[in-house]
Amino acid sequence: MSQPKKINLAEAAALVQDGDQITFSGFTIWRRPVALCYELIRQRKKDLHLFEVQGGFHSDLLVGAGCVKIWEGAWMGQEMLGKIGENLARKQISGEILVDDYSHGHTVGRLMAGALGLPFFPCALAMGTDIFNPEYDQLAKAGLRDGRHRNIPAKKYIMADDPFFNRGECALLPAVNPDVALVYAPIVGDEGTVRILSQSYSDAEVIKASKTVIVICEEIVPDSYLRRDPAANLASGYEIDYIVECPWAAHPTGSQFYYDADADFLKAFNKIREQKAFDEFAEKWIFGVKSHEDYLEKLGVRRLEELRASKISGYSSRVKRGTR
Amino acid sequence: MSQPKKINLAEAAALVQDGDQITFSGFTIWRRPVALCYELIRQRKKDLHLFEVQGGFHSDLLVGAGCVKIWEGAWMGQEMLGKIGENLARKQISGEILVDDYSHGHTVGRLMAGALGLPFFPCALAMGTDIFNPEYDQLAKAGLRDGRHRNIPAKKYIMADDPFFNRGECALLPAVNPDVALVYAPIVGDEGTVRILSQSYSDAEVIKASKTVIVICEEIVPDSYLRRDPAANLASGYEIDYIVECPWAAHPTGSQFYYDADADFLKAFNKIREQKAFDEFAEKWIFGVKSHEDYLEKLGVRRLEELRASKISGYSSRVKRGTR
Amino acid sequence: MSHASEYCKPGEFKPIDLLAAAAAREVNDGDVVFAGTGLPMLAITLAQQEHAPNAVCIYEAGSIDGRPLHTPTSVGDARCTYQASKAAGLFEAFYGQLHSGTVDLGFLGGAEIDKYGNVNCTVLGDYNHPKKRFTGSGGNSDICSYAKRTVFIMVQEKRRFKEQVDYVTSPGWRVKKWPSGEWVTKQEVYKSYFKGGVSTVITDMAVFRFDETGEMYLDTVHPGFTVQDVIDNVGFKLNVSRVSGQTLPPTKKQVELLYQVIDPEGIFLP
Amino acid sequence: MSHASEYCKPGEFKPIDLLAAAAAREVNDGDVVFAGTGLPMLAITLAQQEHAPNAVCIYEAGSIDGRPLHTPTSVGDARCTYQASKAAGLFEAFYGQLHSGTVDLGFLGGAEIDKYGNVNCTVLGDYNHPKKRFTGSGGNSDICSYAKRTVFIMVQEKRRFKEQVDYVTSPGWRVKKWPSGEWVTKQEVYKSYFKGGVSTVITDMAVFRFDETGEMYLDTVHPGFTVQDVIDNVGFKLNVSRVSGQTLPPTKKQVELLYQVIDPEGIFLP
Repeated sequence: MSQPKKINLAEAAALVQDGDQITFSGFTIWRRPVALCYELIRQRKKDLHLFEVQGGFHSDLLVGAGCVKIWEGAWMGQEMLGKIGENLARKQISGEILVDDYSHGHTVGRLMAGALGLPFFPCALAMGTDIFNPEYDQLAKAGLRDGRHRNIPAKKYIMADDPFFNRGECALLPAVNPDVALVYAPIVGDEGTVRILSQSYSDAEVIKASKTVIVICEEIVPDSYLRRDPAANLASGYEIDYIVECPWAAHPTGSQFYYDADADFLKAFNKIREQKAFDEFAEKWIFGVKSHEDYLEKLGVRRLEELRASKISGYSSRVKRGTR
Repeated sequence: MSQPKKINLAEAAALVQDGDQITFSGFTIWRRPVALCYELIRQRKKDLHLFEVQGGFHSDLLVGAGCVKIWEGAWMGQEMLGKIGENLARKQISGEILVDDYSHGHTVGRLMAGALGLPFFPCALAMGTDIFNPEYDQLAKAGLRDGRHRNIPAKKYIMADDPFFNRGECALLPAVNPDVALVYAPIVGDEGTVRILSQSYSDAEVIKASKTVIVICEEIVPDSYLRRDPAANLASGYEIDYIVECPWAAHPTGSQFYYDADADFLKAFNKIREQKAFDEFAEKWIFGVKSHEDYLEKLGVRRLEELRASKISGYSSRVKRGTR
Repeated sequence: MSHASEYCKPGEFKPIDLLAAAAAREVNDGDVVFAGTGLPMLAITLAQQEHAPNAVCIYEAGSIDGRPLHTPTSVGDARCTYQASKAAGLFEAFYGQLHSGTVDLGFLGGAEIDKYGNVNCTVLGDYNHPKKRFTGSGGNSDICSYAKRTVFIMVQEKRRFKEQVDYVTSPGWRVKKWPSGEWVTKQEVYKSYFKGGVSTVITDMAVFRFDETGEMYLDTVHPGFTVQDVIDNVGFKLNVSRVSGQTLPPTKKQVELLYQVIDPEGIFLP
Repeated sequence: MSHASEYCKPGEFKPIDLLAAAAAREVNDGDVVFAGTGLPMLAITLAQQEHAPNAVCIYEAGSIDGRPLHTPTSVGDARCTYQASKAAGLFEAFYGQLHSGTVDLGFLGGAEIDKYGNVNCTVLGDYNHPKKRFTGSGGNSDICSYAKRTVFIMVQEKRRFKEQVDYVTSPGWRVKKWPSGEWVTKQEVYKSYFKGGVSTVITDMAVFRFDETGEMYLDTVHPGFTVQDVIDNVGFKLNVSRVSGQTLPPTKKQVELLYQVIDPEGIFLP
């Protein structure tokens, strides 16, 4: 395999085809490839099939913009900054989108199976819940489990006995191998070695499971620096396909040791309850900016400097978070 | 769960009961809990059931000393320092020991299933080989797959179809949950946080899969030092049960950043072809020393200093390795 | 210090302080706790500061036994990893810890609950044509299914404590065995994977527990409320035959810890 | 530099140098290689120094794309991780890399081989009553089963190239489908898990490859040996209809690299 190719934001988003199954790095409001998602919206992608361990700003945004046809995941929201993914909620209720719910254990297991080339992942988590209710299998109800859709397994799950120690039944959950992974990582080496700082969320599995991997990063550094501590690296250059260098690419989500999540921005977004309000948001922050640099100018230096993380603690001590 | 208890070598070995299934940290001739194995031999343990991702000096030693009844693993030897595990070979041929062979992928998968509480691990590696030949299933032939032996699954494997994407059959391999893990780690915190340096081999899975975990280490340090870089730690204090502090506990195997494998010692051991020669070795290095400190004195300062790793490179530059 | 260990009198604490104190009492020393953001974080930290110094907290994003200097607002927050024993990811949290059987206590929230402790945090109405969407399971169903004990913190409303929840996100003591859908006990579904289940529900009015048959009963009522108040705010016939008395208010020391040490920025305690 | 790229003449190289050079030629630039200790290490490093600078080497103990300053004597050696892109463990090597399908080329050794490329490195004789024990599979069967191409480096002896090996440790092109034991093609057993298989066998006498039906044929004969020499040292009827000529000797530059740069300590090249 060859080393990953350096491309720009527009080229990266153009790699995603209408109808593709895509997935993302990060966790809720941390390390999301937001700049890439903005660009997908600018390029007016349609019928995307999102598989997510869990959603957040980046994917509720894609749903709001009408780019998404199917959402498979365990959770959607912005934690304490907006408990519910309002765009997903609105479009699920209106029937504009197919939603298939899992637990976190399930999505993590499915992704790991895809990452390792396993056909399925065995798991006894969340048994006895409506996640396993065949009446609620939206993809089956829509006739999509007929074996003709490359990213949709013929069944949501099967139950399997333990032939070895007779422990009882557990679920086998199908592997997932998305067409494209959109990954935000703070640091990438010039040979493609990927470094994240501290918590790894599900990023290694997202990279391994996906057919095409695009990594958007704060900075590209000489690989030899990252290779001084190989146990701290997340992935090797031959595991990724494209690199985009784009500072603040995760904003308004956070990036440990680079910047905090932008709570005000996220709270404001989470107040959106109607398409009209969403469209105004999109006009202001997505269509109404000429480039990512223009987006940053619009945010302004003061805001970005408040969010910037301390190099010692890894998070901002300047941003006001509570009432005191 | 409470924090792990600090005990000595003799107390640690006494935790292993005759007939227990045990497993080990490390890889071939690296990071093996050798001092604990010497002590098991001094305490004349019997009928042990070894499950190993792969064997090395420590386990060929236990086999040679007559402590082992069943060996399940993928490989036995000392790499370039002695290709074959001569004691296992001798006792397998003489029929003194039951041997059940797997591939590395199989033992790693079985251990991971045990570590995660899964009933089995799906795997398409090494299909079509005699590892799957029912005629060679030694534990079945010995009548041990009758469901009455807590550490022996009712079947060696089963084949399973893929109900999701119709990929074909793969094997399901049973989880393994050894009674006791003997783990060598260079550094443990005073609250039990375990740090290894660089390669992790299968150590995290060994710890998670086993019912009782004993960690023998070079040094115990304040936990707060290890907690400065939590992404570099292998396990948390509540995951382990006992700690033994014992410098050079892995000798003659190596420990990256502490000392190199002792090639001369290993090569000499690998020349043993008969029980008599083994017994002489055991008399000299195991029964003939009063304590681990006495063993180190016998090795001598010069030898140990040659093996000591550079703090920069992590291995010794003093030891002569080749012919030039 | 006897002053600080005195219980607060009415008016000396807010409802949320009592919730945090009641929740903290559910943590035993040495417990491995798997918790979500918000009140659970406060409760565990309070327990660690008082009677459970060896309790360990796992957050689902991948931090283990962190000792944050500043209150996290997300379980994936950079603040979670300070002095943690490990910083990994979700696979470690859900499989390396939870599925492997190490978790003693889960701390969760929910929108609806039934008398067997089945909890809904997915949708209101028919899942195929929902009236309202919540967050979905996240780790809720995983933790509730596999922790030895699970505490839910909820709002006490008649429409939330109902005969049957609209969607079972997290399993209680009687659940459906899928794909057939017959009602059975949790033990019957989980067989040897069974580890335990819902133990306690704490609301703004009362503390509920579960009897040997897996049915909810009223244990204690918070100061200022009566048993009848609770009955009026439960949508199914509540067992009140085992009420053990009034919920203990927080101590002065607990309130001080909550506002001065645990959440001085006023993130969860305004 | 034209001098250095000249091929060595007879007497200017040792048999092991030719083996290393022939093995190195099997590495394509950009290949992800999964290799064992010894000669494979030398071959890959030689390839990286010459025509395949972007080849990546995975060792089963868990190091990925290391660039050792000093020759490792073990795949778990501390020396393997120098300037590696990743230092992990066996689960990453065997599942995160191999089972996930990233490995292009495997480099292995073996004690016995048959004409379909089935390799034995476990026992001689009946497994239940063996005459001799070898190391066992280790990663041999995993790598051989899942790498797109696999090269075996072996000693040329009639008793090692046999009609049927005593124990199939690693799968060739025709194997038994277990548990039934019927002989089928590798593709039939692996179905959509099929990635490729044994491509090349390099011995101290010759280079062998496999035809469309999965049968071994003689490709090139090393300088100093004849086709008949090879036939005399193979225990089954060898296909010699496709011999393409003599195996190229190492170049002077290759020999210099092997002794001066790759193994200056004389660990594998005494």
